Amino acid sequence: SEDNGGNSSESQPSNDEEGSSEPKHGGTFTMATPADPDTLDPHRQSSIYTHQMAGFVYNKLVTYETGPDVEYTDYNVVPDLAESWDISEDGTVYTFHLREAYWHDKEPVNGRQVVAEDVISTMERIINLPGHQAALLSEVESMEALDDKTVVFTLKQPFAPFLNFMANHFMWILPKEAIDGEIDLSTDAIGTGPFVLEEWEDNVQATYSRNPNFFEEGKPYLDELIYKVVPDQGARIAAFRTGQSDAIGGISPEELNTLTKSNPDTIVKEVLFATQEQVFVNMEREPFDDLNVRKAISMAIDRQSMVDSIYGGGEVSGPVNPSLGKWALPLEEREQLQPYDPEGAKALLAEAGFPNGFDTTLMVTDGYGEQLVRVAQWIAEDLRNVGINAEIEVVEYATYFSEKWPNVDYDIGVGYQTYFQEPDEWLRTQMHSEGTRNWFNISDPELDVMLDEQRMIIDEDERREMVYDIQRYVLENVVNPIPVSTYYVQSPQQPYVKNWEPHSSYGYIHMKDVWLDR
Amino acid sequence: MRTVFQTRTGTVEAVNGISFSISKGETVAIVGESGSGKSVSALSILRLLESSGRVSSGKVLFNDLNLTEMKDEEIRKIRGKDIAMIFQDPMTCLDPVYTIGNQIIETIKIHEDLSKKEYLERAVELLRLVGLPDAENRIHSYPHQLSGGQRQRVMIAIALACRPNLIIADEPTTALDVTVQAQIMELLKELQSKLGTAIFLVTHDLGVVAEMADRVVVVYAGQVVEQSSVIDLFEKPEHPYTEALMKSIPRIETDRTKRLQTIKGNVPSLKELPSGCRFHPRCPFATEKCRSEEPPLFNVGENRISKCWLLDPESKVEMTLPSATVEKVDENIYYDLNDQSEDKELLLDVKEIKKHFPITKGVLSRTVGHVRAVDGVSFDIYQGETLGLVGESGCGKSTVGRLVTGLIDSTDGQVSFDGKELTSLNRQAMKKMRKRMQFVFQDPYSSLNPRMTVLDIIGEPLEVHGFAKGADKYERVGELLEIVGLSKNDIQKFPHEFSGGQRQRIGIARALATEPDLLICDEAVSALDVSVQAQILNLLKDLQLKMGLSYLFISHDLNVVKYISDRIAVMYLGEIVEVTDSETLFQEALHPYSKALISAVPVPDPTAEPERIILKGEVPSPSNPPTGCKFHTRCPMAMEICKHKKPLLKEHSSGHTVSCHLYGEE
Amino acid sequence: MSQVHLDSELPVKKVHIRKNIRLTKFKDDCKRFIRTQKIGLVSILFIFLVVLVAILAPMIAPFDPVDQNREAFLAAPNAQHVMGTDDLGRDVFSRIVYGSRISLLVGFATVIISIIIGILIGMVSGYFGGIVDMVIQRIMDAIMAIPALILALFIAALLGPAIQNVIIALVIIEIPRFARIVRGEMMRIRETNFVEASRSVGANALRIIMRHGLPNMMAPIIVMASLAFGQTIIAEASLSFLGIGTPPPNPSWGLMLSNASRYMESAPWLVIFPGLALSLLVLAFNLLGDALRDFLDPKLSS
Amino acid sequence: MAEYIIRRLIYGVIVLFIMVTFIFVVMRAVPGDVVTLQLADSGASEEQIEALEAELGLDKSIPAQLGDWIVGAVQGDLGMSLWSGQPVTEVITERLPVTLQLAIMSIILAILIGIPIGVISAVKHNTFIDHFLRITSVGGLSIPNFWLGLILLTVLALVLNWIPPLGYQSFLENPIVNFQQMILPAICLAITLSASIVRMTRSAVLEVLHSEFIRTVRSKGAKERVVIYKHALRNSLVSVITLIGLQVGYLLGGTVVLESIFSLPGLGSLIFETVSSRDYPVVQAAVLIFGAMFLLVNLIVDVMYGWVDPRIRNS
Ligand SMILES: Nc1ncnc2c1ncn2[C@@H]1O[C@H](COP(=O)(O)OP(=O)(O)OP(=O)(O)O)[C@@H](O)[C@H]1O
Ligand SMILES: Nc1ncnc2c1ncn2[C@@H]1O[C@H](COP(=O)(O)OP(=O)(O)OP(=O)(O)O)[C@@H](O)[C@H]1O
Ligand SMILES: [Mg+2]
Ligand SMILES: [Mg+2]
Repeated sequence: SEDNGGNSSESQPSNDEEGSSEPKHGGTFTMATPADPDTLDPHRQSSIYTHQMAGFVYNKLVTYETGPDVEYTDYNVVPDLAESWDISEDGTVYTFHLREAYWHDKEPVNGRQVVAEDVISTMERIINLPGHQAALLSEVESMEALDDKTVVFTLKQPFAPFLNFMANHFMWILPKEAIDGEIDLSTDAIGTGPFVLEEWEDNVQATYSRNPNFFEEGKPYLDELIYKVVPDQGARIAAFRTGQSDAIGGISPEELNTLTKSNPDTIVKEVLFATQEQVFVNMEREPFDDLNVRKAISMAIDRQSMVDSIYGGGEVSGPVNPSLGKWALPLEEREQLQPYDPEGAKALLAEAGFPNGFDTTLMVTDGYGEQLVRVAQWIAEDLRNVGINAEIEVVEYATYFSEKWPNVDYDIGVGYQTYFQEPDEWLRTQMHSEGTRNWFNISDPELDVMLDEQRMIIDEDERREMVYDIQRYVLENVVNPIPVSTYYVQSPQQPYVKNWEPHSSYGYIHMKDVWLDR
Repeated sequence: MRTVFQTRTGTVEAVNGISFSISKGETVAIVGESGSGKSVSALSILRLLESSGRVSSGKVLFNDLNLTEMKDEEIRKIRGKDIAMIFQDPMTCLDPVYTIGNQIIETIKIHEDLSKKEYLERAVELLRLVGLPDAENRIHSYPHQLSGGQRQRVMIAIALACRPNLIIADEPTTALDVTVQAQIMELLKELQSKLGTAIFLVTHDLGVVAEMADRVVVVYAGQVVEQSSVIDLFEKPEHPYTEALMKSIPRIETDRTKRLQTIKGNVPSLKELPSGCRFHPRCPFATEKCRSEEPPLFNVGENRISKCWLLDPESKVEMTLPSATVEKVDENIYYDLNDQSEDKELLLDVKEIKKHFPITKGVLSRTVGHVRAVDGVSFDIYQGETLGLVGESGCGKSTVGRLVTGLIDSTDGQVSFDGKELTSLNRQAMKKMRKRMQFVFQDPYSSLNPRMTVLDIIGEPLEVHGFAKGADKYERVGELLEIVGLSKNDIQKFPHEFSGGQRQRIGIARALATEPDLLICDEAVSALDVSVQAQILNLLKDLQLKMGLSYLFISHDLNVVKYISDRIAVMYLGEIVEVTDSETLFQEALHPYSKALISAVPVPDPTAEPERIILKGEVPSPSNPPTGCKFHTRCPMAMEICKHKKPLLKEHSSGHTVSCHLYGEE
Repeated sequence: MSQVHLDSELPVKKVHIRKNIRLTKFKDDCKRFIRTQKIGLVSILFIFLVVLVAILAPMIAPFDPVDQNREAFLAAPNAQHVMGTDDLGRDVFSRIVYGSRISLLVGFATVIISIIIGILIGMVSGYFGGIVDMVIQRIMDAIMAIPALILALFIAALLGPAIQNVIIALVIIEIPRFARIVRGEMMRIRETNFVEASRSVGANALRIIMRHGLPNMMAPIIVMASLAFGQTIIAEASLSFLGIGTPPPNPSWGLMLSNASRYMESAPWLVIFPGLALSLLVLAFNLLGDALRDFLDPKLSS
Repeated sequence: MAEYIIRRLIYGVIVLFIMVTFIFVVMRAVPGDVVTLQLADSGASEEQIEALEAELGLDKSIPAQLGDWIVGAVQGDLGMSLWSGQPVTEVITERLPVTLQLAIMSIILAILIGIPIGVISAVKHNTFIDHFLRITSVGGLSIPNFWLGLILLTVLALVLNWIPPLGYQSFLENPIVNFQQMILPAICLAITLSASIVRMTRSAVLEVLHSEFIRTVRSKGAKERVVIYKHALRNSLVSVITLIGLQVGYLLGGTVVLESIFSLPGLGSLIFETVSSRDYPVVQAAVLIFGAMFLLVNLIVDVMYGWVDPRIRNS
């Protein structure tokens, strides 16, 4: 590994003027991460750590555009392993044309070319493994390899989210040898991506080298990529400060403050977090079956102050997360539909028959880190101000995620939702009466109809209008789960890191463009 | 010389003005009861006191060098080389983690520079000198692999390592059995005559003094009260304390029918010393003057001093000591000699009881052998009678006592009490039976629960057996206290507020609470000072007279057993070798072991030249006893038959049974 | 017999006398403790102070410990907030004051429950010995063989963050330690002469355990309890620090430290004050334990 | 002695068995399990859930699972991680050296600090130095080691701008980096342990200094140094060693927190990570290893008794 530890002078380079905008090849990029994956198998694990690593090694058929001119929240589907694709008139047949790409030069694949069969096997695997990823392909009726370079998907019915789903981070394409069991997918990864996994030391670090046969000419720029596991936030920051790490994940505003004092050249990237906190209420329990009560809760929360003081900035969220860009309601509308109005909340509570409020518990898990727990405390305080006395119940993550939440065994809860990348997921999985993540007892026939309809509309603008309408309906008539906020993640980078243009989807797909100017 | 200790509660003056001198080749003994400052004096000489203690004034002159003013480095050079020490307890005085050879050599190394081989040779030679068999091999043993007597020999070897001019021996034989004590005394005497070493002997045993010493220093409460040559002292003690001390010790020739003379009260604590003469509160001759003024040391003859106003040549006080009594009141009580008359009822009958403790070993705690602690013991006790049980340490005396009361279950044999077989009784009946037999324990300190008041301690048997509760209990405990000579006012005190003798009285009161028929006294007086021991012995005799109690009196002290017992059973290695009445035993013991035992007892008479049978070796281990007669390995009269045939306990003459082939028919 | 002049009032009077005796003995002990154990005395006073603070927390703390002052996030110590505020604008001083309740609660509850259970188990094990002892001991060994914090981590992480779960975890840890002491003491006491004496007058197991066993093993138990108190407080803090102990928004000191670790540089008061409070309280219990050990050691006291 | 060790080993196995059973049962008794955790949001069918259960071997009864696990464990197979499918033995062998090294380093450090200070304290007992050392050592016992770790880390980073190099490297790979990474947590752990060693050494040496055989040694004219180091210390070692054996439990427990603060991939952090993901086999194995380490240390302690004290050696 590279020896750059302890050299503090390096963090303050004297000339930081962009000498050349022409990308330079070479160098080792070291990133500190709080944890690493339990398993590298990208289809069995939804953890962000698994998918970040998968993103270096694997490709999907299609992916999202990244680059200096692309917003973090722009969901523009672009070619990846598929060079191009055709959609039939009726919107039920998708034909993907594969590009000439080669697998990494490792046993047992040994750098052979990618063929349609790899794609088919991977898709079958995704469908057959239990787990959330299978649902992404639930509308697929059949798959077929026309030749080595052409794959055809036939859908049961027109399905608007399909292409977006194909760009989803679960859709990493594996070599068929892996599916046949010749590769231990939990500890090894052989793909077509920009980097080749050299070594993964569990909980220590993962080392990647440049893939010389990557299908994009000249990329990637980095020779080596090192992912170091540093669980402690303070240690990560210290590592950054001393130049042992080129990038670390998001840090709090206070931390950023002290960091930029000692390392003034630090570049700070601010992006929208890909999910949101939401308050969810159990609609089968009194008094939460009352719309007024739910509205009162929503109005009691001072979203903007909360996200500003706890996360150092962010915005009021909506039923579809703002990181989905055009699919989310515009900010003004989100704010307008979800005002901070404690007096109004009190009035609504009185109307619902609770002029003096009531006692309840607010469930939260510490499994997502302590910021969410702080959010819970903030919200509890807000609720207290309108008379709702919510005692915080901190639940252990496994219990939370496998017992309490799915079984809807709580009064109110606050949590993050999985990083969905499709409005359909945000809306349908959560709010349809048969949604797989409807762990709130929502059952609204009118909403169900709208949700089913929206996914059939192929025209994007038309569909967006419908998605907006649904969101408005939800904010007016369902108010569950109650969106709170989406925050800005501020992550520092060393000044010599160039072309770091991340995207809000999983997988660090921008790493192929990153280069070091030093 | 004065020695003071800095303690938490203030300064304690343990030794106050002790002076004496020792000449070459001489043995000077310092005697006194426990806590009188003997050990402190001895340690002060070499400045070996703990850091809290220091010699505050006075001089210790050794060959005209003042040891008290020497630098640490200088006195270190004298220690071990010119003056060596032997301590009381050979069990704890050797470092357990080094071989004995190492420890002997260490001494030599400190003072002499020799080669490795020479060191070793010297050590072996020393071990031979002190009579440790198989010295070449034994030199590599660790202390725990040796018996008590052997360890004491090693201690002596260490002391002799550099041929010192003076050996300070602090109770060198107290922790040993009588037969071993006799061996060690012989050894010391022999070495002294060979090497011409002077010995400063610390002891509380007047018998040992008489045997060993040339001159004697008697101390009381940190002060010398009398100093004299040994012959003179025993002939005519000048100080009342010395006199009383001598009279309170039961001797073999003491008349069993008379009370022992006692000294009233207890040895005072150093923290609350009496004014004037420190002995005055206990002295029968105390006058006003004794109370207020401390007597000086009066010269009363050649090399003889005494610290008593009675001896003041200026005062006209008649200084004859009434040789009769110190405590006059009960002088005319006589005890009946318990004849074994037919009309006595048989109370306790023990037949062939055995107790084998399993020795477990190995992974599965397999039993690999047994400690034959008691190996077929039979005896009986009649109503109102005292049976003494003597024997050396570990021979199984206590185990017999426990077996009899059912505190532990026997391996085999029968115990009948008042005609009833104990093992056949159910729990209820057993409980009833138990209250008729009570135990008095050796150690008055540990046998009383420190967190209970006297009321609760003595009241416990009353409660357990439903005799009395509440107010009745209170009343009854008060009575019991008075019976044993304590005050009713003590009822709410805790044990630590009493002296040793008083505690033993509490123990006796507890035993008497259930109005028992039989008291088992296991070393009931062994831990007490002689003056107090006499009080307790008298108490026991008084109680017997008053209440018709029977005693099983267990002790290793033959003098005491002789005094108190009607009959005596001698035990050796878990077996009884001889039983007879006490007079007979001391006059015409039959068994060679009994003879040796009796002869080994030091006689407090310097003029006597006892014919001593010194036994070889030490008591074998009860887990691996010799075949045949267990005593044959040490018996001076062992015959071939003794090695393989076990003699039976047979009646030799009326009331005199013995188990020895010498008296067998064959 | 002389009990003629026994009047009926005597039992009452006597009980009274006896109480007095114990009371005077206790008073004497206290005096002796004060005289000989200055450090112990200071420790007791400090612990007493903390207990007082815990009881009077609402009167001492200037703010509600969970009250968020949204105008003063991470405020440095100032006149209003003498120890500053934390990342939710809560007053650190008030939280430390209330936090003493949690430390003491966890400490007391754990120590008392484990003493009671430990005594029961230890007594049975020590008095009866044999196979019962063998089985109990192996189970205790098994619990003790798992390093304490690992076991606590395991249990607390499984049960989820809650004060009662912390107590359960810590009790499981402490039981074998007390049981072992009690067993050892019981086996020692069982062999003492005074127990033999008591057995020889016919006392049964219960009586021996209650009258002889318990009172005579109080000294080591008290010493151990005092030291265990300190250990327990640290363990609670460690668990909370790892996020599996006392749940927010409770102002546990360990939890405060855990949240504060990210503000080590920007807001050091968040780390220093709770850490200090924790260390001082533990120090007081440890010093008290030491002092008690000295005080109760028969070798050292006359 | 040999027999004694064999007996201890057998006890050890029994103890480990009880331990495993305890962990096994407790873990499965509390809410939350791997299968629901993995499939909670997927809308997976009953069959899929059952299939996964069967695949992971969780469909059998708990005693049967325990039996299987023990049979496997005896043959050195500790099962597979329920999440990664990696053999548990591999996971453990990756993590164990870190914790082991940390523990050994801190024990050595603690001994090096603790024993000399303890002896000084005993020899100078009741002097100012003694009081000072005693109070300091109680202080050392009272500071939570995670707090110490935090403060050390921050102070070094702020004052010297130095932090332990990132990315754990084993001693064999790079001893210098490894040392830099391990020394701070080892110090934090050692401080608590050395504090108790100081106390124990002090009281043991004091007690031995009052024993009779020390008087014998003094009466031989031995130098004070010989009295203290050759005799008093050697005789005190049994209690000090015993203490170390017992304290190893605390030490190993402390590794969890310090591993997390110092980003060390040890066994402690492994348990922490895997308990909440309900990765039963890994947790079981990790706790088992901790228990085994503790028992092993105490076995070593027992063997050392024999070395220190011949009375034990020969019995
Ligand atoms: N280290 C000490 N600190 C305080 N007092 C002490 C110390 N050592 C001895 N003493 C006291 O000094 C007095 C004399 O003790 P010493 O050991 O000389 O008695 P002794 O005559 O040898 O008694 P024994 O026959 O029991 O051995 C005793 O009262 C004892 O309590
Ligand atoms: N509980 C026991 N387990 C094993 N061996 C025992 C037990 N009690 C006593 N012994 C052994 O039995 C033998 C006799 O012991 P006992 O105490 O009866 O001797 P004793 O004659 O009273 O000795 P002492 O004069 O020293 O009191 C000794 O060797 C002792 O070691
Ligand atoms: Mg003495
Ligand atoms: Mg005995």
